Amino acid sequence: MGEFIQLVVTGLTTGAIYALAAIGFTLLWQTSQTINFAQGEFVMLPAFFALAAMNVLGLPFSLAALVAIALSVLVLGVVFKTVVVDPLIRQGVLPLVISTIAVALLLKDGVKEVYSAEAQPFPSFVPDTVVTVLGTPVSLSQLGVLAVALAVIAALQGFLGGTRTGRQMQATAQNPTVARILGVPVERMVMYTFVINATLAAVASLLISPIYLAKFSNGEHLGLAAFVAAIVGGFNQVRGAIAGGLLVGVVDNLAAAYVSAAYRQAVPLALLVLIILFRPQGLLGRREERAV
Amino acid sequence: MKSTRLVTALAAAGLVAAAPAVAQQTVKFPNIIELSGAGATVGTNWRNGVELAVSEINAAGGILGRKIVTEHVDTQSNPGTARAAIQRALDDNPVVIFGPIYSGSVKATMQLTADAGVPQIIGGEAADLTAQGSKFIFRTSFGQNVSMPKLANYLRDEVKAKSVAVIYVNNDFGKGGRDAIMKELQARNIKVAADLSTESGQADFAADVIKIKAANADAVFVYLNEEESARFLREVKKQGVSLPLVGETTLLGQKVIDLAGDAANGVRGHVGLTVDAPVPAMQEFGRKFQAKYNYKPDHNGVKGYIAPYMVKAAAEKAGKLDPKAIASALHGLTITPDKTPGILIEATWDTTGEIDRISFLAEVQNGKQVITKTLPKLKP
Amino acid sequence: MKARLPLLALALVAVALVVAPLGLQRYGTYILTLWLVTSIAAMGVNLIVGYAGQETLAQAAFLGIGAYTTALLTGAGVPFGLAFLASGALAFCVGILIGFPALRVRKHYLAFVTLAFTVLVWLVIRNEQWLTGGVMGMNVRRPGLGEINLRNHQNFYWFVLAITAALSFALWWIVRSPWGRAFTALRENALRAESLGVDVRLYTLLAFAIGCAYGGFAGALFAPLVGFIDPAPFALAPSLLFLLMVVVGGAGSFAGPFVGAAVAVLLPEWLRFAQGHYLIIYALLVIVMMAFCPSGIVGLVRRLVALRPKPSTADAPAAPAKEAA
Amino acid sequence: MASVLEVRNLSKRFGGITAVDDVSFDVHEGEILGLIGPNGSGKSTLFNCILGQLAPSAGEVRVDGHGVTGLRPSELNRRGVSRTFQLLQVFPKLTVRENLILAGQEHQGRMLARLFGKRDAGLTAQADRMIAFFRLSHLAEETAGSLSYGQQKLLDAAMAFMAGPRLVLLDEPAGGVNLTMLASLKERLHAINAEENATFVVIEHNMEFVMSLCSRILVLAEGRIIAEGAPEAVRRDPRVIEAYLGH
Repeated sequence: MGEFIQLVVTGLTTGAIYALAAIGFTLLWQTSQTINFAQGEFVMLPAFFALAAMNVLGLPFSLAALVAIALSVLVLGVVFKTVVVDPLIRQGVLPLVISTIAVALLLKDGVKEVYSAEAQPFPSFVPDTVVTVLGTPVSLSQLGVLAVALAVIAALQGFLGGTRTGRQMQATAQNPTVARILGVPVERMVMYTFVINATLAAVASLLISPIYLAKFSNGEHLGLAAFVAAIVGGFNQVRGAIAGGLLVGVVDNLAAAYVSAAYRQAVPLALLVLIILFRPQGLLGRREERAV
Repeated sequence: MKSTRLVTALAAAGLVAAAPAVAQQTVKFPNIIELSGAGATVGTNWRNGVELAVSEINAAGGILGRKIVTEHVDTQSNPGTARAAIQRALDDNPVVIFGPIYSGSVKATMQLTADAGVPQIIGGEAADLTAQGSKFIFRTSFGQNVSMPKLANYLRDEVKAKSVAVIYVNNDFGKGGRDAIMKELQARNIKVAADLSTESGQADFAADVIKIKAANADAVFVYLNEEESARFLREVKKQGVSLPLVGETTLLGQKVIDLAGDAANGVRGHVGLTVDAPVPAMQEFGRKFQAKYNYKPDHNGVKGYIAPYMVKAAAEKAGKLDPKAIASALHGLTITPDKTPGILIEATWDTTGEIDRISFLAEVQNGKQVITKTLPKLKP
Repeated sequence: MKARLPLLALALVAVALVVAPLGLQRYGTYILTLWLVTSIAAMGVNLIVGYAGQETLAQAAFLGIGAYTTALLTGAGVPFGLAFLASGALAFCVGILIGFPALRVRKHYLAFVTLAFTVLVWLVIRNEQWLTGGVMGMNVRRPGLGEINLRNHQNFYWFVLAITAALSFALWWIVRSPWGRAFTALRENALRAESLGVDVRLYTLLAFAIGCAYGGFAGALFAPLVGFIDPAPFALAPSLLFLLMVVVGGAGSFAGPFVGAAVAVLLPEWLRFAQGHYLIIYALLVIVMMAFCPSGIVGLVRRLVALRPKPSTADAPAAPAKEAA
Repeated sequence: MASVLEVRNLSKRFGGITAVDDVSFDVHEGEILGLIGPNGSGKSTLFNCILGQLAPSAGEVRVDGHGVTGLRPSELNRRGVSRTFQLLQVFPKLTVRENLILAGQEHQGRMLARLFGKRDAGLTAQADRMIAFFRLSHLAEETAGSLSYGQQKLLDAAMAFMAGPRLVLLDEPAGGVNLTMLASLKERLHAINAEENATFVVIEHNMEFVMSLCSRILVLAEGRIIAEGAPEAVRRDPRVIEAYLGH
């Protein structure tokens, strides 16, 4: 039983990070019909911004983390939207999908060529101290990751539900045309979602890199996890993405322990296929009725 | 009269050999290795080792008067790409081919070099590579068929483990090692308490460590690639596991120590090659490598370094730079550091291309690999 | 004149392809053969993406299904011809099986399902060592063809060339048939097509399954070409590259997959100096191309040709179904 | 007079909103029925329910006496019900002739015959007849996307009539079409009704167009039929005037 609880807790920790990536994924989809295949790379990159800031500029980690978030907002938010998404939005979804796949390739190989092909150690906010809670050893860093991720999610939920801008963003996400008629500055709201996505990705990056080590290929796994989390939870709901992220994290851990380590990756994907077959709107998603 | 004859002879030689004469100043060694993908660390070490040795050999006049030119080709850690690259290299009728290091890539390519009759000096350690009857495969390090028995002895005699949890990476390297160690553990009546497969490139080892804790073994045998080893060790520390962690060469390598930090302390096991070995030539190599590339080489750096020296010794024994002659010269050859200093440690190749030399038991203490014991050659 | 010019060009290309290996060594021929095999798989992607307007992220998985089917069958003594057909047929059936549920629901769900499928196939190939050799891979022997020795690289090239020609003709036949018209219709406007009696679900499924079968056929040739197969070339990343190469070449045009495969297979050979930067350049190219010329290189060339003053504009923005490059 | 289409107690609800509320009516062979009503009165939803594009919440649809409720649009089309769309719906990259051939091809032969069999089977001739009938012959080789808006509307209508349907549902055929083109469209629709005894239902906002085209008119408001009758009678019906002015 102790083993089970521990598996669930560690699953929630990684799941919370998946959720950060998955939320951004659904936000982009809702506001701009962007299926971002580079989402994993968006989580991979900010760690290297931080590393560069530390190693090249000689900044301390806390400052470097801020630099990483700022650069992410600029590059993965503003630049990504204006340079990649905006020119393509009229061409339909497929060219945009292709383009984000190319962006993923670009970021991955860019980091590999410019920084390093090898994994880099990455500092952690909280030290790796082990404390014993109720007889189970728990690492402080793990609790720290969980706390930060949940705090960021709570802050985001508070922002979306509790502020005027947040509600305008939600209106934009639900129906841009109606939002525009109601006087919501839709363009600005769309830009905000890209900025929020970049920020969430940067936070996820800073949280996950001490565990994963910073490496150019980290995005492959993270992207897949965020993708599965978003669809399983419900493509059109932020809380769906949160639930999906936590669920995927826990399911992945339990699968590794109790199903088969060799097929652990298969379990979340099987979940994805089942959801598509039997509940295409996702666990918490709203049903969308459309002609054909 | 005498001088005319000399002139005619020179002219004749010139006529026959004028064009190839320029080419004969150099000899090309294609080096087909893992420079990107999962094997990037491994391949980069090997490449730097090769480059260092080649620059030394060239500075000393080359092999049989010919300077070496190396061409590094990336296999992307992919056997199919490796096969194509070797095919391409063979089109130029090379004297020898270096690489690949990943056993899967070696397996995919060894038939090609065997058909072409070109010696292939590999970094692969899978047990069965030398058992396929190729006369042109030569190892630079122990195969798992040699290292795993040594490691199993270590587990039995030094760690005194009655049961062992095995965690391995599910690729050609890890799977081969896992199969080899299983056989050896069984032969020594050591119980396998857990047998955990992990992904190549796996980032999250939380579930695996939890399972290991639950397995209640006396020791853990860790057979993962560098980065995965580091992630695993960090997770072990995070979860407060205090079992003996035992590994083979990779786990005690510098890259793992760099990446895992504190978490690597206390890790121990068998090491085939290391620059921390109590052998002056080896330590000297480590210093030269560090000076040139600014990091400490791992065993793959050593493997790459000795490869050109193997060819040099064999070619000098054969008296010519000819692929078949080099291959047959290497069979049964013992290369000693006093004649060929670049070989670093005396080594012998048998007729299957298997290597024999001394090896070491080691432990990581305070972020450094420390040799605790030297194991003799199998056939001294 | 109008009809004769493409025919003449086609004949020239055919002759060039037939004589190409005469000047090449083993490796050059290998790369050329790899290009043909890649083109076959890319033709399948083009049918799915370019003609029928669906998204597939699974072509490498179908390549794998074909490769392992052929490797296992020929290994068990089945003649290559039979193994080849079985590879395509199996890929077709699997395509139906995964396409059917995916196409019941919304459009992008085919992309999601194929993505999951690719990873699952890769896992099976890797883990079921008793069948596939797992991560250790398996060696594949080249088939014999009566008197002809296909171990010879040139003979094998011509063999693959003949199959490529046959498969190209088959695809050309399909896209010019009423099926092809229906595929184009459901890409352009599925709602309208459905209201005109076009069974959108059935046609989409057929386009997808035929495209998958091309992946299977390509795999059947890939295995004996490389001579060794392991899970790596059938993972998710190569599947994504298949999608990219078709779009770069020109989705929805007949020549597109050949051009795209050339960019993906031949160009890296010529750009060896660029080595690691190749993929970066490629990715940038794709992003720029999507923004300014979503019809790919073929579309770009056609646009450049159309810029030349011409007496007739009849065939300028030709419909895909009319093209026969 | 035989009924081509029978709609019985059809309802469609979206969440809490009832878009179509217990609607029943018949369409008789050879008639041109107009369907009018203010914006949001449920006309298009009704069309989509009849045509299988939306699943009705309740009720039944019969064509020539056979129940077709729940059939998909393509199946319904192959049973002789075709339609046009409110917003322009042609295949812009296909030529005019190809658009028409496409509209006819699924109505003949089997699936495999469409791949392996004879390519034409009279389709081209039929397409050219439709092209000529809608006076588009000079544009037969042009891509549909290069036509003017009005010409595309004609093509859209031609496609709906291509396979000799039992019933055609036209959704705002006059919308956005200029006056000359409108006259020509009306004239052609009358002609096809007279010559082929074609039956159709027209949704239209252009009152003049609908009044002069149709023989009978249904008025829909808030999802219900509030009036039915000959054009002149409907025009004077106070309930109709109230429904239009009251909103």
